[in-house]
Amino acid sequence: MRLSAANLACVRGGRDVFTGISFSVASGETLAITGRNGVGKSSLLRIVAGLIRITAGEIALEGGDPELTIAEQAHYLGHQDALKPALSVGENLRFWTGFLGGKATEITAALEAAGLHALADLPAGYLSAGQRRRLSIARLLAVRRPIWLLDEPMSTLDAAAQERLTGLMHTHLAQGGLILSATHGTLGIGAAQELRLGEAA
Amino acid sequence: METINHLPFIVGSYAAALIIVGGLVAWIALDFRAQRRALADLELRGQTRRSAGPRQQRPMEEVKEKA
Amino acid sequence: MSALAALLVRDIRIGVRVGGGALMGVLFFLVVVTLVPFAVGPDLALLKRIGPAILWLAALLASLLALDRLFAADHEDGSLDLLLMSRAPLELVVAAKGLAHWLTTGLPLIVAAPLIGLLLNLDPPAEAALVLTFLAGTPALTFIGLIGAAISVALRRGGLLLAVLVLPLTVPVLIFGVAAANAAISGPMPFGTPFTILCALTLASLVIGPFAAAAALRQEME
Amino acid sequence: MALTDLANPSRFLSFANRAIPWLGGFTVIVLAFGLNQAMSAPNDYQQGDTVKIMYLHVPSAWLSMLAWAVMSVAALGTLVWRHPLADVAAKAAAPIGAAFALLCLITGSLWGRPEWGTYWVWDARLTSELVLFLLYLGVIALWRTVEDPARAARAAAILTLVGAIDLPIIKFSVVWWNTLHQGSSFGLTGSTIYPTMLIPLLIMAVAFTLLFATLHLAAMRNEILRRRVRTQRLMQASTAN
Repeated sequence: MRLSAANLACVRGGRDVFTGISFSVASGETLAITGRNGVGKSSLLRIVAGLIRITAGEIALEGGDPELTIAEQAHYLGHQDALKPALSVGENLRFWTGFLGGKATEITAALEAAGLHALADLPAGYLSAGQRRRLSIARLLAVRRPIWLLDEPMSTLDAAAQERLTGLMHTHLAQGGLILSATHGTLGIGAAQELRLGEAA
Repeated sequence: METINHLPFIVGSYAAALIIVGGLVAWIALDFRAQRRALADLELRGQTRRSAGPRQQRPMEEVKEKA
Repeated sequence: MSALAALLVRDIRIGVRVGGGALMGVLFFLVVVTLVPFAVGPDLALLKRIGPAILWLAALLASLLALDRLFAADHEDGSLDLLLMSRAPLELVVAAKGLAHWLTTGLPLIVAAPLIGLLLNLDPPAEAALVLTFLAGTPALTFIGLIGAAISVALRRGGLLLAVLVLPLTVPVLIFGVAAANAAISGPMPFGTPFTILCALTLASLVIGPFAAAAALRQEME
Repeated sequence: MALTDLANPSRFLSFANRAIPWLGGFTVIVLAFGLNQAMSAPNDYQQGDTVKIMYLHVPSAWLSMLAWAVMSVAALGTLVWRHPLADVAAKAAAPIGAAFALLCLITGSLWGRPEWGTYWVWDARLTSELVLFLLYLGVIALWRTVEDPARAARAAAILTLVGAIDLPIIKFSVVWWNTLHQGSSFGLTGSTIYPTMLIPLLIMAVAFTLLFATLHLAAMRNEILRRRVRTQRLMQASTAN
């Protein structure tokens, strides 16, 4: 599987955020998107996720399911956690697993991997920011999708949870997945391509 | 003749009182049971959590070994 | 299909949990209806005559009340992004949310309507006719409201804008809902004519609402 | 046990655990006696045997006002002393008050039907009871909307006190509005109450007050337990890392 983009441009509110961006990521590879605030790291991920229309250029996926769009084969982990405080931790994950077409049997394992198994019956509103983030990440584990689009995945996570996420990302890559991640710091993944936005391309 | 006419309303009133007061009592009793069960459940969990404290660390250690 | 069922169950759950708005609509409905006699006077004959109109107006306002959070809440917590990326068609996703909203706010109104009708001195045939028109007409209110909720999703004063946008669109539903209820009570028109038109309006809105709302959501995300 | 000891939730719980069975039993006895007296009381010569409904209607009306009074005192406790037990008392009283206001409305309309020929008349007394019922529903809705009980308590306390001030004004306005529209105004208890009816009525009022005390105590106990569950869960979330 190979996800590639050629000459992407993004115009938001009449302003050119970026132009002429190209990249190519294959199964087992990671693309780290870096750059100052406001250079369009999030916008680039949202373009790939189909949440922003492409102004110019194109994105193509080779080796994916031809019946599905790229967005339908991707997980998007944005700044918000997409959780409902009134529902329990388990109910939140069960909903997204059901909605995204995963198997209900994966839920327990996903909660365990996120370290939230003991909290399954608590309302999600009781969780700390880091715990909410981990619950959001558990969604990526409960439902298999080859493409992970992660927007600052390490933010709000403590050192232990960051390490755990790095491990999960390694597993995903080993299973033939690919990752696009916007990041400020390092992802802790050895061989990552870096796409630096905001500098002369 | 008036007496027979009024009876349904009197019975209705007392039935309404029975339903509303009975409903209140049932709601309070069920709520009491639910809260007590939730507390007992939490206590049980609290004990297992304390004894399983070290086990929770394990997944992170595995990750460390891999990395 | 199971994706839509999961969404339906989730939205209903959120509606009836603590902090959910399911019963707020009924309460609003009750308060509005109670206020009318204070304004027009306790003349039972008059109240009986304008009863269906009062109940319909109150139901219209009550079913719009909770709509502004329908997409806005999902937009604020990021759920909407994932709903937009769904493998299920967005139109059906929107329709599932609309159905959940109607089940948690529209249906309680229909259950409460006969009780509140008693306050306005409506007799059993009038109550039955009213419930029937509510059953046929309130889905239209919700599904027309979907459009406004989708258009105002990311706006700060979304709730007010929603009401201003949607209320004019609901005029036909109000006309034929009240006409059908009145026809059943006092004539001279047969009940069937306005009621059939009301049903047609609802069916049309069940189709137009999700399509327009989905289009609005897609535009909003640009 | 001193009254101040009850301010401690744990002591209050053990007090409630011991008191509820006794209070409940006593309530049942007085209620049975009151019902017996009410049934054997003579009928009113004007209203016939529908006057039997009075033995439910009037005590319900009394309780619906008593519950608001309890909530108002508790509201002062919440706002002035910031005492959690006052929050609990206020929250527990609201559904009970609402239930008795509803019972008052239902019995009132069932009583009115033979008198007026319709279930509902915008009679001053019934109408102010309806407004009171709506206020109760508003308070309950407020408690249900705010997740944090301490914040909900302060908001509900303010609403309760405003309601307590506004209730007499509402009552006055409704009576004025009602007399303005002469013609549809009927009195429910127009005839004077004879001692033969007054004594059963008083016994029923005492029985209902006891019923309120029992239910309120039990509902407060539930609320304290609910808060314990909540704090323990919050602790669980914060220690689980």
